[in-house]
Amino acid sequence: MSGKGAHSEGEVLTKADFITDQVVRWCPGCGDYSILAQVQKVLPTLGIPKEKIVFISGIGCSSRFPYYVNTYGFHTIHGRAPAVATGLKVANPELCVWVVTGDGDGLSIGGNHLIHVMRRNLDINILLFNNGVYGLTKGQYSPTSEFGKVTKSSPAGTIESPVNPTSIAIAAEASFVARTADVDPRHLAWTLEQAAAHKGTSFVEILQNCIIFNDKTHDPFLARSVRHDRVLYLEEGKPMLFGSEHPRGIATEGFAPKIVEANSSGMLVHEPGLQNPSQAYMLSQLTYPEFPVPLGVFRRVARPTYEELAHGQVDEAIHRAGGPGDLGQLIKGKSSWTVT
Amino acid sequence: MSGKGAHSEGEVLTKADFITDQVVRWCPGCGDYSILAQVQKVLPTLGIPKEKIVFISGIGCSSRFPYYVNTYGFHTIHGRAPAVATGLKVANPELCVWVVTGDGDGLSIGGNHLIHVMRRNLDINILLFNNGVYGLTKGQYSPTSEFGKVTKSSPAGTIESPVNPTSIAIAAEASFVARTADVDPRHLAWTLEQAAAHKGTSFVEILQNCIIFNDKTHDPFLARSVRHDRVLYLEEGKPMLFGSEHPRGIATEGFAPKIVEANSSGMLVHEPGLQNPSQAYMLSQLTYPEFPVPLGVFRRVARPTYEELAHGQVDEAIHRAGGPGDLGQLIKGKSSWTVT
Amino acid sequence: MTPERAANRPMEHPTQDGKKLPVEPVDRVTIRFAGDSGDGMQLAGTQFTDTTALLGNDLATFPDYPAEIRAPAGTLAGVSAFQISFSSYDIHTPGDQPSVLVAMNPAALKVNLPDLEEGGILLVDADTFTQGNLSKAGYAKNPLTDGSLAGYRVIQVPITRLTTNAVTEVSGGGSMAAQSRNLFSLGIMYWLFDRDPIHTIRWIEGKFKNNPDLVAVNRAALQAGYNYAATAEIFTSHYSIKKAATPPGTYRKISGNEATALGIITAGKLTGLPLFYGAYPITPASDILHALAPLKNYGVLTFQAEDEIAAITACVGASFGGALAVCATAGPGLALKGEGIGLAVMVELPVIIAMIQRSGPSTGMPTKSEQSDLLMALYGRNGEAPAAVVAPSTPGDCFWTMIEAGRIATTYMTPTFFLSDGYLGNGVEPWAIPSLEELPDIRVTHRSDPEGYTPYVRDPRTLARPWAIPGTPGLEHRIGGLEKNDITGTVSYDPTNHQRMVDLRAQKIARIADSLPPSQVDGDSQGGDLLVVGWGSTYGAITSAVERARSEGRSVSHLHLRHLNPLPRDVGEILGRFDKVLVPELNTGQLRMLLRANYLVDAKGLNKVTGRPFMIREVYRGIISALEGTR
Amino acid sequence: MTPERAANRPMEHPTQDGKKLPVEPVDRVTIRFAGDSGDGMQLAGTQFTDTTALLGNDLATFPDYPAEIRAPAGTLAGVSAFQISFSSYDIHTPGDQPSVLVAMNPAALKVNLPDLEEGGILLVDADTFTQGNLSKAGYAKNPLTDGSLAGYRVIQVPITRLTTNAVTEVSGGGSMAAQSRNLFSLGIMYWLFDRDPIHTIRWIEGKFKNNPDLVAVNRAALQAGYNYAATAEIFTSHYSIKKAATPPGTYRKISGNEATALGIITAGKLTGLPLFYGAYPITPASDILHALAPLKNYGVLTFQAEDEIAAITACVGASFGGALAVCATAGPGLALKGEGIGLAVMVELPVIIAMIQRSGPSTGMPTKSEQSDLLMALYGRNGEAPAAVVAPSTPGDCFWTMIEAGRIATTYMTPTFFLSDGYLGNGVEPWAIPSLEELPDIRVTHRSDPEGYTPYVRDPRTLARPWAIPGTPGLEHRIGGLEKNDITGTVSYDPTNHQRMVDLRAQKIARIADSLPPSQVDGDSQGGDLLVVGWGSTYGAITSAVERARSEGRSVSHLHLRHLNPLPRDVGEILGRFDKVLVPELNTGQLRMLLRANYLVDAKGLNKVTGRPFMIREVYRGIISALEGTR
Ligand SMILES: Cc1ncc(C[n+]2csc(CCOP(=O)(O)OP(=O)(O)O)c2C)c(N)n1
Ligand SMILES: Cc1ncc(C[n+]2csc(CCOP(=O)(O)OP(=O)(O)O)c2C)c(N)n1
Ligand code: SF4
Ligand code: SF4
Ligand SMILES: [Mg+2]
Ligand SMILES: [Mg+2]
Repeated sequence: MSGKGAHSEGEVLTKADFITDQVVRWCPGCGDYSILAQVQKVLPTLGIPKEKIVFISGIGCSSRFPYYVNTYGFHTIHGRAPAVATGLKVANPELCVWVVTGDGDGLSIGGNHLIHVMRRNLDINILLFNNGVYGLTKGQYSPTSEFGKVTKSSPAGTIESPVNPTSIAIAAEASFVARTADVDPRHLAWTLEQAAAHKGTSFVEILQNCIIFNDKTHDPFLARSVRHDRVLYLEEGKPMLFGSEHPRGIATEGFAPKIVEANSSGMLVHEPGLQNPSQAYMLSQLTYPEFPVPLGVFRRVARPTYEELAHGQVDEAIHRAGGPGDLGQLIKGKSSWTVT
Repeated sequence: MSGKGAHSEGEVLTKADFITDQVVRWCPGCGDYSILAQVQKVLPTLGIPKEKIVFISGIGCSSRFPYYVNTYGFHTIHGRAPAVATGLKVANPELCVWVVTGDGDGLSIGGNHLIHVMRRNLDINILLFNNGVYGLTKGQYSPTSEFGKVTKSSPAGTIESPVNPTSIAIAAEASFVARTADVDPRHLAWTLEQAAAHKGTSFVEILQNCIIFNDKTHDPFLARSVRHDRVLYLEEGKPMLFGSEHPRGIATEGFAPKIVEANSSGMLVHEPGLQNPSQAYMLSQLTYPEFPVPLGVFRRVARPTYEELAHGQVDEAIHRAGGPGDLGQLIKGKSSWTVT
Repeated sequence: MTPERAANRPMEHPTQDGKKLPVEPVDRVTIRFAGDSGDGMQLAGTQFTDTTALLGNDLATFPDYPAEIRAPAGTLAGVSAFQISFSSYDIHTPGDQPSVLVAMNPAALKVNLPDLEEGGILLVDADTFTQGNLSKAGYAKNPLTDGSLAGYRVIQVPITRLTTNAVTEVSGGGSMAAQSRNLFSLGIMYWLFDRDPIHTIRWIEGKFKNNPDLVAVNRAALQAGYNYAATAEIFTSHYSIKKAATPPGTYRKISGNEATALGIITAGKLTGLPLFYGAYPITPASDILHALAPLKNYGVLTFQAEDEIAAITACVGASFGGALAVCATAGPGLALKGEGIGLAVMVELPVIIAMIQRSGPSTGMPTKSEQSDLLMALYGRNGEAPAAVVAPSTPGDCFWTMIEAGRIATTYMTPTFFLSDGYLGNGVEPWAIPSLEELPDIRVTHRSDPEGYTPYVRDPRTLARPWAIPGTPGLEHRIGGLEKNDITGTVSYDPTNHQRMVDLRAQKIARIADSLPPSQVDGDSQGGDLLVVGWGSTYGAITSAVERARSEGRSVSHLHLRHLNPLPRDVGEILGRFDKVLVPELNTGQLRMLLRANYLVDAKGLNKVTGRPFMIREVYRGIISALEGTR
Repeated sequence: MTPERAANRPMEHPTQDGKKLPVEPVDRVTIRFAGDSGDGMQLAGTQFTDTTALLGNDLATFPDYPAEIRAPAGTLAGVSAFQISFSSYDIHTPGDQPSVLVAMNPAALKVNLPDLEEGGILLVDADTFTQGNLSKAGYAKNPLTDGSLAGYRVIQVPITRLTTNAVTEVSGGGSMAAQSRNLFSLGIMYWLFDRDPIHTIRWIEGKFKNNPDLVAVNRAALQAGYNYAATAEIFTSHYSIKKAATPPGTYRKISGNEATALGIITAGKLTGLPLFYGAYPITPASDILHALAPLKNYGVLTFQAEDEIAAITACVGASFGGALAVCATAGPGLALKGEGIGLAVMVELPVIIAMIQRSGPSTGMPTKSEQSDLLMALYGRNGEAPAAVVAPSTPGDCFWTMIEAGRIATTYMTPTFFLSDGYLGNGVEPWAIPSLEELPDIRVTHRSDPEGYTPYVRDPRTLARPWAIPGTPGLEHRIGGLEKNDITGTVSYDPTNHQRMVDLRAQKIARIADSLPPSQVDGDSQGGDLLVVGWGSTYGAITSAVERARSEGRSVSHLHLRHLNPLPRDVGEILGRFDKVLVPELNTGQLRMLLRANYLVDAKGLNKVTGRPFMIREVYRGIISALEGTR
C-alpha cells in the first residue's frame, strides 16, 4: 500500500502517479468516479510533490476517496475529518491537505467541526460530495434531502427543511465558497484548481449523483438537456447571465434577487471578492425552480490562516524571548530553594 | 424542590410564582440576573399554566437558569440542550419549551444541535446568552470572542474569526431570529414576548455582560451613553433609523449596506417577514464600529413545526388505516403458519 | 451430498411433467447461496427461507454481506452470501458448513468453497466462468476443468443462458435476464428440496404488481429453473425434509432486528407509554429504524437525529417528557453516547439503548458480528454510573428481551442496555407468535399526586424515584447532571450525600436481581464436570455443542445469561457446583472477566474474534479440551 | 492546639518590637484558611505555602473550591478553603484534620469547624458575626457567644475593622480593605508560625507594580496582621517548625497540574517531536491549557477545540503528522472521546490522554475529586481496543509519569492514558528539580526509508508499526478505522486476519510490561499479613497509614501501581506472597475488580466516594480491620 519509490520537488507528475493499487469500490455509475478522475487530473498540475499531499475523510461512500489517491491518506471516523485535518495542518503547515466528506458526514454528524474549521480558516480544501442521501448506510435521508423526500427512514416523506451547504459555509465565514457538479467535469476541474489556489479554507460543494439511492436528484437542473437554462455559471467580473436560447440575468429588488431579461439595467455583476458577504449569501439562496442554480465561486476573500497565525505567535514569542525557551529554566520555575 | 401546590389553566400567575426557593448563584453584577428577572416577568403574561412550561439548559453559568424558574426544568449536559428539548417537544408537543444556552454551550460544543433544531423548526424558544467568554470554567475565549482577545487560553490573543450567532441562525433557516441585551430590560422583555408568540424555533441572542471574565465587552455600543448612537433598533415596517442627535439610516449599495443621512432616498424599511433571507442576513452582518448593531427581530417567517408535522404523519397514518394499528396483527406479521 | 442423518429408503415422487424421481427424506440441510452483491443472493435466500418456514421445518439463517460499500462486480470483495439450515428437528444455528453451495460466479466459488462439506453439492453458473471473471476472482486455471472440484458433486448449469432464453420468451428480449438469474437458481433449489415455488410466485406478483412485464420475467426465470431441475436429470433424486416436531402454535419467520422492532412497539403498548424512537443510522442497527418508521399508525414517533449524541439526549428529553424512549446503535455510536447515558443515570430516567454489536475496534468491520461491547455498556461513561444490561439469545428472543428491557427501565427508572449483535439482528428463525395475553403486565403510571412528592423520594422496594412529567400540575421540579441531594433532588456537594447517592444508584441496579426468576441450567442443574456459561448470540452454537457432548455421555451443562447487570443472585452458587467453567465469547473474554472478579472462579475462555459466529464444532472442541484439561 | 509531637521546651524569640515571646518548636502543623469565595483564601493559602516551601519544610496542600459557579457572599455554598500541612519531617498528605482554622465569616466556620482538631486554634473575624451573616450561614445563635466553641482555643480578632484602619492610613480611605482582609489573617499566621512576611511583600510589589496604591494597601494589611499578632498578646507563644531533613538538591513547589504541563513540554523535548496540545476547557483540567498556552517560546502549539471530540481527533491528526499529541480532560470529556481514541487504537498512532478525574457520574461535582474513571479509560470504547494506562501518585510525580506516558505512547505507537485527579492536580508539594541529564532518553525518529516499508510491518520487539509521516517521499500510504490487513495495512474483512490483528493489538500492549522495572513493595517485600495495593492520588494517605501501622509492629506492606495497563508482570506473584490484600480506592472498586479477575485473589476494597481524598486514619482503620478480619 505504500507509495512506489520516492518523489521529490520538481519532478513532473502525471495522473497515473495519483492512482493507487486499490480497486475502486463505488457502484458502477456513481458520480464519485468523475470526481476522483478530476482530482487525479488536477493534482499533478499543482506543482506539489505527492508526499506533501494528504487526503482526510470521514465515513461514507464519498469518504472512501483517500484509498484511491496515491498520496498520504486517512479515512477517519464519521464527521470528524475537519478536526483531524486541523491537527494535521497545525502540526505540519507545509502539507497540502484535502478533506473529503459527504452531506451526512459533513453536515449531519460533522456539521459543527465543519463550521469551526471554516471560521478558523485553516488552509485546507474541503470537498463535500452532496448526493442528498446517506449512501453507505443504504439510503436514509440526509440534511440536504429535499423536504418531503421518501426514503427508508422517511417512508411518509421528510419533515425537515434541508441545510444549504453554501449558505452555511458563508455564514461560517469560509474565505472560499464554491459549488460544482460531478456531471460537469470541466467545471469541476476548474473549481478544484481555484480551491487549491486559494489560501485559507476552500469549501467546495460538489453536486453528486448516487445512482442507487437517490438517482437523478440533481437532474432537474443538471441534466445536460436543461443545464444551460437552469444553471447560473458564476464568473468573476461578469454579469450574472444564464439561459442559452433565452438569456436572462439576476438583478436585485431591495435585498431580494429577481430574474430579468439579459442586459436589463440593474443586472448584477459577480464579485466573489466583496468583503461584505451579503451578495454571496443571496447567491447561495438561489434554488431551482424559482431561480437557476449557481455553479462557480461564490466567495473568495483573503484572510490570514489559522496555522500561520498560530506559528506566527510561536515565532514571535521565541523572537521576543531572544531564542527558544530553556527547558532547564522552565523546570526550575521562578522560585526554588536548595538543600545541601 | 417541587412546585408548591397545583396550578391549573386559567389561574392568574405573577412573577412570584416563577421564583424558586434556590438561592441564585451568579456573581453579583452578572447580566444573567437581568435576564432572569425579565423572563420571570414575561412568563406570567403568556397565559400558560406553569406546569406546562419547561426550561432546558446545557452547562455554563447561563445554564444554571432553570434552577431559578419555578416551572419544570432540566439542567442537562454541555451543548445538548437543543437535542434534549427536541425529544421532549416531540414527545409532548403541548409543552412550552425554553432552551437556555451560552455562547460556549450553544456555539462551541453544541453548534451542530443548534443548527439542526432550527432548520427542523421545533416550536421552542432558544435564549443564547452571549457574553463572549466561557464564564463557568473561569475565562477562556469562546466562539464569539473577538479576534485577538486575550484570555487565559489565548494569552497572545485569539486567532479565530468569531461566529456571528444571528448569521448562523439565519443560515440554519431559523424561522425567528432576534437579538436583545441584558442592559435593556424593556427591549429584552419585548423580545421575549415576540419569541414566545412565534410558532416555530425562536432564536434569541441576548448580549450579556460577564462582569468577572469579560466585563464591558458589549459596552462600546451598549453603554447607556452611546447606545442611542450605536444601536439600530429594528422595528417592523419602519425605516432603519438610528442616532438620536444625528439620525442616520441604513441603505443599500448593490448588496452591501451603507449608512446614509436620515430620510435619504433608498433607506431600507425593516421587513422581518420577507421570505428571502438576504436582507435579514445583511442586517446580521452589521457590526460595530463600521455600523450600528441591530437589536430586535431580524427574521420572522411562518413554517410548519417539526412536531406538528411528525404528529400529523402519525394521525394521518392512523386515519388512513382506519384506526390505530392492531398489535396482535403486527406481531403475527404477514405470513404465518400453524402447527397443531 | 451428505445430509445429516440421511435416511436410507428413497421414495417415489411425481415431478411436474409426470416423470417420477426418487425422493430421499433427510433430516437437515444447509444451503448457501453465494454470488455477487448485485446477484440478488439475499433475495433468493430470503425466499427460500419464507417457503421453508411455511412448510414447517425448523430453520436458521445467516446472511453474510460484503463490506457496506459496493465492490466491483465479479471481485472477491463483492461476494454476498446467504446461508440457511433447515430441518425436521429443533436446530439452533444456521449450520457449521453448507451441504449445498450455489455459486453464481467464480468469485463466489473461491470465497465459499472452503466451507462446503466434503462431498457436498456444488451448483455453479457455468456461463460465468469466463477468462475475465476467473482472473477477477484470482483463479489462474478454471476450477471447473482443472480437477480441483473432484471432492464435490458439481452441477454445472448454464444459468445465464437458460435464464436469458426463458426471459426472452416472455418479454421479447433478454435484457432483464441478469436480474433474475437468482430466481432460476432458486427454482432449482425448490425442486431439489421438494418445495412448491408458489409462495415465491405470489411474492413476485405482489412486488411487481404495477409492472406485468417484470412479473412475467421473474416468474419465467423461477419456473424455468424448477423445470430444468425436474427434467434435465442433473440430479438423480431429490430430497424432502419433514416438518419439525414443533410445539403446537402459530409461527412466523422473524429476524432479530424485526423482533427487536416488534419488541419496542410492544414494550410501548405494554407500558402504556407514548413511544419515542430516536436514532442515527448505522450498520447493523439501521434496519430497526427502517422497521419502525413506517409503523406510524401504531403511534410510534421516529426521530432521525443528526448524530448519536442527539439521539440519546433526545431520548433523555422524551423520557423526561414521559415517553418510553428507545435508541439503537452499534459500537461507534455507543462510543459517542456515554455522556448522555451518564446523564440518564444521574437523573434516573428510563431509556433503552439497543446495541447491535459489530466488529470493532473503531470502524472495524461494520457488516461483521462480535460481542465486544459488553464492557463498554457497563463502564463506558464517567464516574460510578451503573446501568442495567440484558442480552437476547436468539432472533425471536429479541422480542422478549426487549420487553424485559422495557420492564427494567421503567420499573427501576434506569437506562437499560439491550445487547444484540449483527448475527442475531440479521439472522432468521421460526418464532412462536405469542398471544397478547401471554405478554407481561408492565403498565406504568406517572406520578400525579403532589402530596409528599419530591423528585428523589424513592420507592422502598425498587429504590426508583417517581416519574413526574412536565404538564403535571403541582409537581414542577428541576433536575440535572450535578449530584443530587438525596430525596429533595436539589444540587448537593455534600460529601456524605454523594456517598449515599453513589450507593443508592448501585443498590437500585442490584435490586433488579430481586425481580429475576431462578437461572435455568440446561443439563445437570445439580452440578457436574463442566458448566458452559454464555450470553447473547452464542446461544445456538453452545446449545448444540452441549447437546452433542451430552449425547456422548459427558457431564456438561449450559447456563445462558440474559441478565448481565445485575447478574442473577444464584449465578455464584451455580458456578460453584461445577468443577470447571468455560465461557465461550466472541470477544477476548469480557463476561469471563466479570465472572472471575465477582465469584473468584477460574473460568476459562473460549474466544474467537473473527467477525463470524461460533461453529458448533468449535464450541464442541472447546468443551472437550476443557473437560480434558488440556487448555 | 495540639501539634503532632509538640516539643516541651518553650524557647525565647524576639518579636519585631523587641518583646520576647516563647517559640515552641513543633514538628507538624495543619492550617486551613476558610472564607467566602471572594475572600481570597486560595491566595492566602498559596502565599503561606510559598513562604513555607522556601523555609524548607516538607508540605502538602489541599485547595477545596466551592462549586464552579460563584455563590452569594456569606452562604455555605460559597465557602472556599485551602489547607496546608507542613512539617519538619517527610509528610505525604495535607493532613487529616487542621490544627488551626482561620474562619473569615460564620459560613466558613460552620462548614469547616467539624474538621478542626479538638483543642485546635480557631481564628475568626469577629466583625463578620453579624445577624445577617449568621442567618445566611444557618446559625440560630452566635457561636462566638453561645459556648459551643468551648473545645477550641478561640482567637476572636476584629479583622475587618483592623484591616480598614490599616488600609485607611496608607490610602486615605478604607474602600480597599475588603480585598485585603486575607492578608491581615495571613500576617497573623506568619507571626504565629514564625515566618518572615518578606516573600509575600515581594510578591505584592511584583503583582501590583503598576499600581503603587495597591502595593501600599496590601502591604499595610499584611504588616498590620503580623504586628497585631506580635503585640496584642492574643497568643501566648508562637511556633517554629524546623526544616525537613530533605535529601540535598534544589527544590521548588509544584502542583500536579503544573507538573503535568511541565511533563508534557518535557516529553516533547525528550522525544524530539513537535508538541501539539489540543483541548477543550473543563474543570479540573483547564489549568493545564492555561499553563501551556503562554509557553509559546517552547514551541508548543495549543489548540482550543470546539469540543472534546475535536480535541482528540485533532490530536490524532497531529499524531498522523508526526507530532507528540496530548490532550487533557475530565470525565464528561472522556465520555465523548471514546470513538476518537478507538480510531487511534486502530491506526496505532500515539496520543496521550491526560485525565484529571473528578466526581461523577455525569456532571457530578466538578470541583471534587475521585478515581472513578479507570474502567472508562480501559473499556470506554467499542470493540477490543486496548490502550496503555499510567497514573501518577503525587503532584511532583505527575511530571515523571507524564514522561513515562510519552515513552510508552511513542515506543509502542498507542494511545496512552494518564490518570490524575483534581486532588493531585490542585495539590502542591515541594519537588526535587531534576537536572536535564537525569531525564530518560526517549528520542523518536520517524521512518524515512522506503525500503521494506509497509504501514503495518512491526518492530519485532515492541510490535509497534512504523511512524511514517506525510511529507516523507516514498512512504505515501493510506490508513483508517476499518480493520487493517496485517503488514500491508490495506482494508481487510478476512476473518483470520481480524483475529490476528485483535491479538496483535493486545500483545503489543501486553509487551509494554517487558519494559517495566520490578515493582517496589514498601514494607516487607518478601510477604506478610497484608498488602495494601493502591494507585494514583491515594499514595500519600496509604503511605502514611502503612507507616503508622508498621510503626506499631504490624505486618503491612504497600504496593502502589503506576502502570495499570498492562499491569507489571510481577504483580500476581507479589499478591501471592501476602495473606490478605486490601485495595483502597476513591471509587467503588475498579482496580480491585481487575486484580480479582486477573489473579483470582480475594482482594478486599476500602472504598470512599465522597469527592474528598482519604484521610490517613481512614486507611489506617481499614488496615486494622483487614488485619483483624472484621471487614
Ligand atoms: C459514529 C457513526 N455513526 C454512524 C455511522 C454510519 N454511517 C456511515 S456513513 C453514514 C452516512 C454517510 O452519508 P454521507 O456522508 O452523505 O456519505 P455518502 O455515503 O452519501 O457518500 C453513516 C450514517 C458511522 N460509521 N459512525
Ligand atoms: C463535556 C463537557 N466539556 C466541558 C465542560 C466544561 N464546561 C462547562 S461550561 C463550559 C463553557 C461555558 O461557556 P458558555 O456556554 O459561554 O456559558 P457561560 O458560563 O459563559 O454562561 C465548559 C467548557 C463540561 N461541563 N462538559
Ligand atoms: S451507494 Fe450511491 S453514493 Fe454510494 S457508491 Fe453507490 S452510487 Fe455512489
Ligand atoms: S462568571 Fe461571568 S457569566 Fe458567570 S456568573 Fe459570574 S459574571 Fe455571570
Ligand atoms: Mg451522501
Ligand atoms: Mg459564555
